[in-house]
Amino acid sequence: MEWTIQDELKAEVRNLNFYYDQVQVLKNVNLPIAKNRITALIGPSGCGKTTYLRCFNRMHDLYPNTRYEGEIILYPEGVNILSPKIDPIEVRMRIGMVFQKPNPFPKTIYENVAYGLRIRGEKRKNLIDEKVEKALRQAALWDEIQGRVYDLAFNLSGGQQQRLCIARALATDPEILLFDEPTSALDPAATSKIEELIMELKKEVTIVIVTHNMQQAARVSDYTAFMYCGEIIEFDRTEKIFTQPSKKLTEDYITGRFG
Amino acid sequence: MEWTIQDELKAEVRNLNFYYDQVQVLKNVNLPIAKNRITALIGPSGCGKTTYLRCFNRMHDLYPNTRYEGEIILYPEGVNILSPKIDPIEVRMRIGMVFQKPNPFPKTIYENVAYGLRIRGEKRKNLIDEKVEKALRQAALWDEIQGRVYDLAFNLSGGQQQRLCIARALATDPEILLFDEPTSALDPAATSKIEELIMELKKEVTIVIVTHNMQQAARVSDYTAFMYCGEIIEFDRTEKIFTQPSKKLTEDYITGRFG
Amino acid sequence: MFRSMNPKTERTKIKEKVIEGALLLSALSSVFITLSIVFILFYEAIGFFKYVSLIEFITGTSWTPLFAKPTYGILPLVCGTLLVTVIAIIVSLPVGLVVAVFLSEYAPPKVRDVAKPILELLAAVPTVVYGYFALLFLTPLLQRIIPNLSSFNALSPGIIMGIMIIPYVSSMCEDSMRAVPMHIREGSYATGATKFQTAFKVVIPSAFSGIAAAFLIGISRAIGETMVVAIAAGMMPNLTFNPLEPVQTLTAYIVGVSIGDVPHGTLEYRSIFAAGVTLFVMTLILNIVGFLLKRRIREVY
Amino acid sequence: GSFAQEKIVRIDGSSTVYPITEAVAEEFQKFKKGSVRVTVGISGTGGGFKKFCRGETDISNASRPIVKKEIEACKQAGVEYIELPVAYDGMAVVVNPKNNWVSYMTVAQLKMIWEPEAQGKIKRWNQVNPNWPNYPLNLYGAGVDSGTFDYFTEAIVGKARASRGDYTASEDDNVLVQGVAGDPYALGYFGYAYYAENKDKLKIVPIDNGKGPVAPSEKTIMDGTYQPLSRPIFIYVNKKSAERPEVREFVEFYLRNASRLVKQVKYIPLPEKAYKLAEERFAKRKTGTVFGGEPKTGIKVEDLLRLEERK
Amino acid sequence: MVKEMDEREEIKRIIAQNRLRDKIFWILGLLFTVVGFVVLFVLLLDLFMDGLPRLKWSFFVSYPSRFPEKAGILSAWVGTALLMVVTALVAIPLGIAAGIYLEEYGRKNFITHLIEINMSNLAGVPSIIYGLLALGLFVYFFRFGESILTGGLTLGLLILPYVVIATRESIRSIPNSIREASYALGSTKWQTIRHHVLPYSLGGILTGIIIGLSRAIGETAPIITVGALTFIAFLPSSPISTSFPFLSFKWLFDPFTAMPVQMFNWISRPQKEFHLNAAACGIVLLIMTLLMNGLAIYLRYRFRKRIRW
Ligand SMILES: Nc1ncnc2c1ncn2[C@@H]1O[C@H](COP(=O)(O)OP(=O)(O)OP(=O)(O)O)[C@@H](O)[C@H]1O
Ligand SMILES: Nc1ncnc2c1ncn2[C@@H]1O[C@H](COP(=O)(O)OP(=O)(O)OP(=O)(O)O)[C@@H](O)[C@H]1O
Ligand SMILES: [Mg+2]
Ligand SMILES: [Mg+2]
Repeated sequence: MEWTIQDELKAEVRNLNFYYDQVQVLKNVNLPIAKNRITALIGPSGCGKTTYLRCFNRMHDLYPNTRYEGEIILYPEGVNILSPKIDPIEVRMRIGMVFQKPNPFPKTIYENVAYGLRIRGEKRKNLIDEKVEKALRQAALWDEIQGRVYDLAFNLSGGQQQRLCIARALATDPEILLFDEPTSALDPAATSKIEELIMELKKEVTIVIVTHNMQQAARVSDYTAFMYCGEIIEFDRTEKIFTQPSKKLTEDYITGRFG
Repeated sequence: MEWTIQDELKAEVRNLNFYYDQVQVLKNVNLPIAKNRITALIGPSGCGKTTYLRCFNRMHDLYPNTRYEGEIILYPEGVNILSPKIDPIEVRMRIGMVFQKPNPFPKTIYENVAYGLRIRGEKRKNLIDEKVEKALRQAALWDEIQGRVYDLAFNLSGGQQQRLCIARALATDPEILLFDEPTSALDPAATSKIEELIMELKKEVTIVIVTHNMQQAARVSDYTAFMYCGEIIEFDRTEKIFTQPSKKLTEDYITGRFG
Repeated sequence: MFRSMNPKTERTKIKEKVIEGALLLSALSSVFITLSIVFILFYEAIGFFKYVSLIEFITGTSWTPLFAKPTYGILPLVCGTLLVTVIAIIVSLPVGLVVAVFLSEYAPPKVRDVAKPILELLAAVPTVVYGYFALLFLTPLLQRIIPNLSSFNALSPGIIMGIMIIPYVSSMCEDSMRAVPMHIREGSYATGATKFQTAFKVVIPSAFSGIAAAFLIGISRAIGETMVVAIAAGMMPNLTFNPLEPVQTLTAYIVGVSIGDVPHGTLEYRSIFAAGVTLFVMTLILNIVGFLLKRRIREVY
Repeated sequence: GSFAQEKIVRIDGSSTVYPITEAVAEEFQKFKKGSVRVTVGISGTGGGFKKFCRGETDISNASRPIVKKEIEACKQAGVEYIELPVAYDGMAVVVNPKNNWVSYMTVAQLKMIWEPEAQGKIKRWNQVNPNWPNYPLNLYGAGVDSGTFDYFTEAIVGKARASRGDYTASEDDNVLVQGVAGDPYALGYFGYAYYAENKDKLKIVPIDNGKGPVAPSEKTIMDGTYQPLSRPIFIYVNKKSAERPEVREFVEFYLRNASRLVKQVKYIPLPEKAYKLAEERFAKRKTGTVFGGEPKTGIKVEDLLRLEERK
Repeated sequence: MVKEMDEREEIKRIIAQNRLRDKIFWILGLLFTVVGFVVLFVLLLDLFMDGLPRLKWSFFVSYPSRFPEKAGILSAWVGTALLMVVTALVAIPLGIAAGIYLEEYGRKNFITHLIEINMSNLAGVPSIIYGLLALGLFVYFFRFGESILTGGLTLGLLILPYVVIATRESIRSIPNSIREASYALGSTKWQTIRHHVLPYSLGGILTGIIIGLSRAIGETAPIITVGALTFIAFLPSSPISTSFPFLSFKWLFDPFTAMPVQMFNWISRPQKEFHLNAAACGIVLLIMTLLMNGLAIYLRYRFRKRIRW
């Protein structure tokens, strides 16, 4: 099935299949990703959400015995980022990711945020300083940790660590930001902080977020895709999905009848 | 609060408090256990169900920094099995337990079932043979594994392993059998088999079962206790609890409004 | 009364206690061993220090305890030990670390699964065999490159010892690098880092205490290694940092004296214990720091 | 081989005497078809005597006569001993074959190199003789428990055990041969036999004791012209042990076959007459030393025989 | 747009640079690994080329001799074998018992903590220090002399930490649920250990023991310190006697030599022919230790495969 949207496209997934070894986990997925919008992906555990998200920055390349089929077209150039000809490192430089569990490096807060810049060969101290501050501000962390940027990142709370990871991803000005259940390890207060943040960020970045929390999807996203057993069952504007889903399966899932 | 029942008592919990280190997990628990009946314990995750069950066979003695207060009276003698004067080994010889995850020994099926007898000093081969067969029959496993009793227990399926663990506990003729979420690791088919078995067993043994599956509690038990934050909120005959709970909290939990 | 199902309960209880006691004694045996090591070393060493001032021992620059005019400065031996150790470290640490990074981050799992057991096998080669290599293989080889190298020198055993330690270092570094959870690496890859950048900027810092522990334990092995130096370094207490000269290490001195007879109770007998104490203290410090570091990795993840 | 009986002869002591005793032990065990076990250790003459005087060994190999201190120790422990000369040995001063500047050395030069005062000072060849090149001087010498060390220091420096300490020292002459053979700047000394065994790897240094340079050889050692670095070597037998048949047989076997085996391992045998005298001495269980417990150098064969006969 | 293009190009350049470093390191790593193995291979080859011609039957059944071609390792390997018997008898029961205590009984208190630190330190104490301990304790204090007993005890203590650590690791891998299952049936602590903990961890313990013994076989320094460096051309007394009780322990107090000591002895001689003997002895030693370690690695692999909790 193909889905269409009004908004300008930032990326487009076309006939994506994905295999771990022999097991097909994604089945012929098609999905448009709207520019500067938040696209949420919901679905029961194990349906393939994480797998799907990790295709966007070629994370699966790190592991042997994984195989992609199909295309993910990145605009404005319109290149297929899954093509073996495309360097996965370049893809990852353009598409940032925030993981389910906060995973800061065992370094200072400053070094965590500066990391992306450093591996891009950036050496100018003042430019790095600037960008680090900006990213920390964007991630709504600056005020909280002010003056402690040379503390170890491990000393932050879980929610702060997650925001640090967001700042780390932001510092390199990614075009798309992928979030894989970014709040599942956090308490409600930290969660709402990050949700606000994500909504704020869409002004500048295109966002894809995976969540198993329907309320969250309803709260933050513009578009929602419902995935089941590796297939996209339904995709639409978020209001539409949550008020009048067109499929029985979607409705059952949203009303909590299974999952 | 104290609860009374009509049936003959097999055990009675009186003012039971339990502490891990400094943390009190069970708070002034009172509960009668009816002889040859099934008593179910339900409650949200972390409320203390497992902790409570493990008091019955002094499992907490195995770990340092745990502390009991109060009494569990075992009838007909009327001794307090929590008393330090009572040898926990004797308690365990009389009160069997089946765990959440099947945990057979890496020995043959036969040796698994015979183990309890062996540590009781039983040497007569034919008597052991007899009891092993009887226990396996009671656990509805005999027909399935017939002729394979000298196979390794690890080769059984999950449900069969769990029944093997039940047979292992049965072989020593316990007076009370404790079940800690015995079906949570199993698929629906295996689950219903074990539920049947439990109902069958109550003819001979008194049963206490912990579950987080309310349907299961409703299906199998005669009495149900609802536990919340280490306290027994409500205790009554199962029909009563599930049809007209007297507490708002119980009702909310049963109807799935939280937990 | 509580019905007793097992009439043997009392006896069982006593048996349990006896067994526990026996096991405790066994566990304490390690403490006894340490205590006897410490006691014997220090007892004899104190006997030694009755005749020799501690100041002379620590600051003296000449070690000739058995001559008509004896001198008791441990420095030449310590210096020899350090010299050989430094050479071994220069060889083993970088190579060990690079091999570990390669195996843990680059090599395909299959290569790693083969290379790891081989590394473990190599770590098991008896040190006297390495001594053979040092004296009869490497020294003649080196003499072709450095013509006036004497047949006993610090360089050759140092290099061989370095090679000998590589398997330990790389195997232990690899273990601690693999203990770094994958999601930390993914965080780095997701920002566009290469394997090289991920390995050196993220994995190695994360595994730092494990790697440091591996290094320390490697160094402590080098300091305590005996046969290679006894065979190939010469037996000359020599206060030098020139790797081409023969030296004597603490261990080699002990062995050298032991090859002859060590008449009980003489100053000569005690001098090997004084050397032993020095050696023991040096390795003990390294080992304790290594142990603490190793425990820290366990706590982090 | 099958598991042997409990008859055992324990020997320890000088590495200089070791090759002879080892050869005898090997032949003896073959001769006895393994019914007697012989252990031979290398502790140096001094170390050997320490054990011997504690009664831990039956026979002690010695490359010099027993000295006062050791006599005392034996007396206190009630150990009586029979002194038996077994061979003649010279001490070889050697350099690496690549060394082309040394043609001989004087005793004074050796003393200058080896005396304790030289430690850390005399470190280059041209310090000993300005005509020699400015190369490092690497020294190899006997370990302090060896009789060779005692004898060499006595003969060269003039005081037993007075020596510099910064040289490669080993109780095991084999190690020293290896050292000198592999080091172009080496100067070393050890038992003549070890030189004779390894002539191709070493260059001998003739010694000038005022009468012109003399190199050690079978002849010069025998006739006493190689001075002061030649001497007789001994075994000492515990008198009580000699009661045991296996020890008695071993010693008799030793003396009977000494002349052949000594030659085989490149030492210089005593004249037949001396072995006869020694056999008699042993038969009579004559205890004590003929040397009075004082370190002595320059003992010649004739002196030895004379001493033997006098006793 | 143009600016964006520039940025793209810039990024490509940086990536290329990063990739280059990555490649260089990859090559370096491969090189080091390969070179490491090659160097060791060359060393071993050298040893084999030197020693292989000497490895004839007679080499194993001859005593040491002053004639290199006649010399053999009979007394050395018998000595090593007997040493290992004593070592095993010391280290195995003591090590397993200590491991069990620390894992199963030891409450987390000061004493166990002390034992733990101590154990890992002992594993790092240089072997020569054990030699000194043996010299002071066994040779002179207990007056066992320079005997097989002394040597075996020394090596036993030396490998004790290895056995303990292996035992503990192996025991630790048994899930608590198995212990609980046993206790729930009414087992005592010792029954739980006897019937479950020990049998299920046997594979790992065995691995540790073999690795420990293979280390002991190659240890030279402590054995030299207690005085094994002598010319020994005979075998210790027989452990079997013809009269009652048919077992004799006299061999425990016999002097001995061992394989690595014999090798050391031959290395120290200047003659090339003895070096060939040393190489041959080294090959035998090497093959013994490698076989044992290979066996241990194999066992570990197999036990891991068989019991999956
Ligand atoms: N590395 C892997 N190898 C093989 N199969 C895998 C692997 N990772 C995931 N799978 C399988 O792929 C399917 C999809 O997994 P995925 O992690 O994408 O699900 P998900 O929707 O993110 O679930 P959750 O909500 O639990 O995170 C699952 O059936 C899972 O078992
Ligand atoms: N070993 C322990 N040490 C300290 N606290 C513990 C320990 N085990 C459990 N607890 C705490 O005691 C409380 C009760 O735990 P318990 O396992 O009895 O809950 P439960 O009702 O069985 O939950 P679930 O349904 O998840 O199994 C929890 O808050 C838990 O965190
Ligand atoms: Mg997921
Ligand atoms: Mg529970």
